[in-house]
Amino acid sequence: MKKFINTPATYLMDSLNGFAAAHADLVTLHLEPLVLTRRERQSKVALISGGGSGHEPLHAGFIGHGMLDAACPGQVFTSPTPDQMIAAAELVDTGAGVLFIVKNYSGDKMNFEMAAEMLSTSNATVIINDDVAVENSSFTTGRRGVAGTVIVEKIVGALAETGANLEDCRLMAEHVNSRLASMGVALKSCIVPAAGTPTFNLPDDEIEIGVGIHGEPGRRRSPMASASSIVAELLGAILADLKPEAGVEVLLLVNGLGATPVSELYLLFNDARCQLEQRGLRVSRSLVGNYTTALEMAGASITLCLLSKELTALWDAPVHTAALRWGV
Amino acid sequence: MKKFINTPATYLMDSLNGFAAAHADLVTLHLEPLVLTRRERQSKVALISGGGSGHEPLHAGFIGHGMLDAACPGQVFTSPTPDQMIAAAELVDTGAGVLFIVKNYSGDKMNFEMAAEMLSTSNATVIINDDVAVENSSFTTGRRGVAGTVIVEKIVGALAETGANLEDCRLMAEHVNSRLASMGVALKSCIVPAAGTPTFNLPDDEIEIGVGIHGEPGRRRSPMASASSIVAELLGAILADLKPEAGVEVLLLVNGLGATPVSELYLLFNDARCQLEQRGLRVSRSLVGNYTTALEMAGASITLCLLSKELTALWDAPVHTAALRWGV
Amino acid sequence: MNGKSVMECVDAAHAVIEQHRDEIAQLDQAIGDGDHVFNLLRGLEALIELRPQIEGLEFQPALSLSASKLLSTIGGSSGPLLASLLMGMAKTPAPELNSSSLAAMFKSGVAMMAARGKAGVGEKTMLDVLIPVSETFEELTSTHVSSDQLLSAIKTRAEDGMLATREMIATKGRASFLGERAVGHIDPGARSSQLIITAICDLVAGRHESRASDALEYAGRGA
Amino acid sequence: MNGKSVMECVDAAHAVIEQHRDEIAQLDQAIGDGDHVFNLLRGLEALIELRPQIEGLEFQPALSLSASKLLSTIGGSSGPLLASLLMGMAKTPAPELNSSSLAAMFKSGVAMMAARGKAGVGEKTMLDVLIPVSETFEELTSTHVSSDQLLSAIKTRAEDGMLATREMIATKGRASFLGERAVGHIDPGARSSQLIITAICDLVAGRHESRASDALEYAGRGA
Ligand SMILES: Nc1ncnc2c1ncn2[C@@H]1O[C@H](COP(=O)(O)OP(=O)(O)O)[C@@H](O)[C@H]1O
Ligand SMILES: Nc1ncnc2c1ncn2[C@@H]1O[C@H](COP(=O)(O)OP(=O)(O)O)[C@@H](O)[C@H]1O
Ligand SMILES: [Mg+2]
Ligand SMILES: [Mg+2]
Ligand SMILES: [Mg+2]
Ligand SMILES: [Mg+2]
Repeated sequence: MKKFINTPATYLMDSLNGFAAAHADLVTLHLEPLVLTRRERQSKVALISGGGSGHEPLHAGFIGHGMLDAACPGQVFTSPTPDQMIAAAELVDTGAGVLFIVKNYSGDKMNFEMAAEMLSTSNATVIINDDVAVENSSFTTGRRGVAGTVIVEKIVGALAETGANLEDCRLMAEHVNSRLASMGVALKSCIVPAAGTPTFNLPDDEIEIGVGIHGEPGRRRSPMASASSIVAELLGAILADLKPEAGVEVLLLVNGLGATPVSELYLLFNDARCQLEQRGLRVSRSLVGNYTTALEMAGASITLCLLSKELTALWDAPVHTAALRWGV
Repeated sequence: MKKFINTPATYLMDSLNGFAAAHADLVTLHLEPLVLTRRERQSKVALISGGGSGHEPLHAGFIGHGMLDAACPGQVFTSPTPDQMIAAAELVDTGAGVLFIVKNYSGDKMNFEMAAEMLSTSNATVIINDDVAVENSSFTTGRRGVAGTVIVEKIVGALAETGANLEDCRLMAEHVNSRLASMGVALKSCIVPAAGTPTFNLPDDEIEIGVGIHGEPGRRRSPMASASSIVAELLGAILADLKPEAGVEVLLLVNGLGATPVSELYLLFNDARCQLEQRGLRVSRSLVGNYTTALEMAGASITLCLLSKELTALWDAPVHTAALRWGV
Repeated sequence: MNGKSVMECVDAAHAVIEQHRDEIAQLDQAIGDGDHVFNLLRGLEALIELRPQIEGLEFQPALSLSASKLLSTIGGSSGPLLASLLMGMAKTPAPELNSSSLAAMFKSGVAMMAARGKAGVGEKTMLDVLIPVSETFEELTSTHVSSDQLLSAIKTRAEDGMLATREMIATKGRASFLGERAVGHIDPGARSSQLIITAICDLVAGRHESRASDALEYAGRGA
Repeated sequence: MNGKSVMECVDAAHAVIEQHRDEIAQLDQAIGDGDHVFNLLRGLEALIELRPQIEGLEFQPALSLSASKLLSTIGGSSGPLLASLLMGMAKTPAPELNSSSLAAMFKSGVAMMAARGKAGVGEKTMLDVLIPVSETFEELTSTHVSSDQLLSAIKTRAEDGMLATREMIATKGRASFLGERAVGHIDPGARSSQLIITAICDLVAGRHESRASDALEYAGRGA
């Protein structure tokens, strides 16, 4: 296991200490329980997210004006605990209530659920499940929450800054989630520091289509293919789910899983954009980079969000966080 | 070779087309010769950089307000050609002259030199050589130019926006270069698409200390070590070169080489910051991320820049590019 | 039975999970995200650090303190689930401690876990071990079997439940994302639960002979 | 001699570089950045695409057009260096074309390259082949050796020059960053120059028998 690491046990805190020091103007790091909060407190609905670590910059990198008010980092790929969420809520609630933004994993859901039950202040929860690699079904856990979470955090974050109330923020989060679809592909597994061995083994000429952000197996193994045919497969699944009308404007997010350089992400973006325009969709907003990673996994995911005038305006609104910044 | 790629021959243009489409508000892509220019033209000294591709976001990702006016991308790891630089100069010169910012490689220097000789408009060139892995000597090519280039482009870009003249911009670039030192380390080689095989082979338990951004061998192979001892070795070389006085303020850049996730970069930042403060230096500005990469090489570099009031103010000045943005 | 008994169980659980560390890690790498064994060890080690406090308490308060500690230490799916199990046991009215009140406690603990996980038998989770075990425990304490017979019946049900997860499609937890691809793999939570149940049975039986089968016995994919 | 002769040399160079593609790639991977062979091929292929225009020109204008095309196609170190070589040849006054005016052209081409590279013999570059070759060319054309003797002397000097780079420390180019670590490796530019010189000599000699030694002959590190 070649990583920049001191020991697996100190990995998380060493990294978070670095993050908090590098962005001391934006975030404050609290210990016991572990919570990162936004430095400038503002009277509005507070947005709190959290989940297992290893997906950086998600979520702490999105704390700041126009996005999150707090993030609760768990151990690597392990949901954080209810005491973290309760502490976060108590630290950032200004009386307008808190919205928990939770990715759809059993562990995340149960821990946030217990926190919500124990909280005395007003709160609501939205579950993000944008990963179309997994079939949805009312009998199962359903789809995973992946990179689309960033889009929910950005858009609802912008709405919260306008003074919208908790229920409106929750409804907007549900609305964005319903217009989101993502799918990923891995070229190389990641290694969980505590485990020390790759989560899966991928031969030199195979890729995992539909991989999860924890290295969960996807839809299928497939031989290595050209960027444009990989993009075609991902977009095929995404569009089959979203069924957008022709002419609709979309936000296209090409997200790196950790070990893929931006030059390759831009190449994927190019293929995705061309294929979408060929199908009569307009890529009117875009984001390309490493936003929801899986440690040092090589690979990428594509996310589409169907836009509307309102969503576009909220996407364009100023944001000032460690990992996403514009207009301010 | 597992990359998101269609063919090695189309790699560069596919990626640049994606970049230009994703950032159409900032840059314009010109073909034959290949040049990217800043969309908003402004009357000031024009800053032009360029070099082999494969180091994204360097340089095209730094085109925009407060940084570059044009970038000339070469083939992967191959200097661009003089006609690109001449076209770039003609496209962005507003009469105040152009400053070429060139990393210290034979190929880059010779091509920029020939362009400068052929140009009729007023121009100057600065050579960046911040890599302390290589010994400097007047008999050789000297040190390589690496991630410190980003800092030169940012600071001189800010100065140019103030209306400073060509000679002042050139002198500032020299000044920043003289206060910069960098050193990198690789955990895994990159693969040049045309070659299809790793540039070097690193056993599973060894790292290359002092690696170049094209996979050039460094100072030595060394067994895999803890993050803090790797940082200690890099900082040791950097500080031996810069010999800063105690109490001085520094800008600390922890740069990823392409396949290292930001969580590890923040971990390195944490170790570097602690070690610097222990030596009585103050890390007053910082930058952590993938800014000068080497395709999908796993690894990182550390750059220090000795600050002054003036340099800090120029660093803090607004910048709006694809890869670096603040204050606007 | 008191806080000391709780810590004896914790020690037994810790030992058996340590012993099967690689096997459990591999099971969760195959159909989950690989953290299950580290989650368990982190939780159990936190309880071991709390030994003085836990040992100073009566049985149910000791379970209650352990539940809170696990809840704030483990995270993931196992955190809330195991905390619910212990919390449910701690909350069950039990004027005196005997095997039938223990069986009742265990039953409502498992019910609380099932409510938290919104899951039942057949969904390829730890409940495929714990629900059958709680049923056997309750059934046999009301009949007149010997303690040895009870313990060995529990161990058999636990092992059967664990092995049964191999052929299941998961509908809850991370393995549910895999659909058919999870078939052929034993659920990591079912395996860890079975190991802990077995270790506690052995502890109770005073039979401390090591029953460690090959630590990687169930990690092989498929067969 | 005219544009057609230039294209014959280009074709010969292209063939020999293609044939030694992997070897040259490996030499530049060892002490450079691995692109040298692709740079050469890109340049030579651009000239081949220009065939109609080049073949329509006289000798020196054909060299001059080739130089500009290489300059705007190759990049890297080899682009300006090879363009300077051809540009220097194109600019040398030559009222008539014969072997001594060719030798003079070549000499000033190499001088222009050396000026561009600020390098001379012994710095582990292509000049370690080209400078000795230009000296031999000039010396022997002023004496009365046969054309065969001249060509074989040139090929020998080229090979000696190329082999000599193996033991050198580089002071110019990318390999200079390596210090002692470059020793034991042949310079990729020296190897490609020697291959091209040799191919052109063979072309001139009308001896088209393949002299391809094992394509990886010189790629092995060290020995
Ligand atoms: N909804 C649920 N109900 C019951 N058990 C569950 C549920 N979800 C997960 N599990 C159990 O949790 C185990 C995984 O635990 P762990 O790896 O610690 O958490 P995570 O899945 O969050 O990484 C699974 O093997 C399964 O036995
Ligand atoms: N300053 C120089 N003078 C002469 N030849 C040089 C010089 N720098 C580099 N070279 C030659 O160029 C070759 C490398 O060419 P190439 O790989 O195309 O360019 P780059 O080094 O820019 O990647 C070296 O092997 C060497 O022979
Ligand atoms: Mg987990
Ligand atoms: Mg090169
Ligand atoms: Mg798990
Ligand atoms: Mg080269």
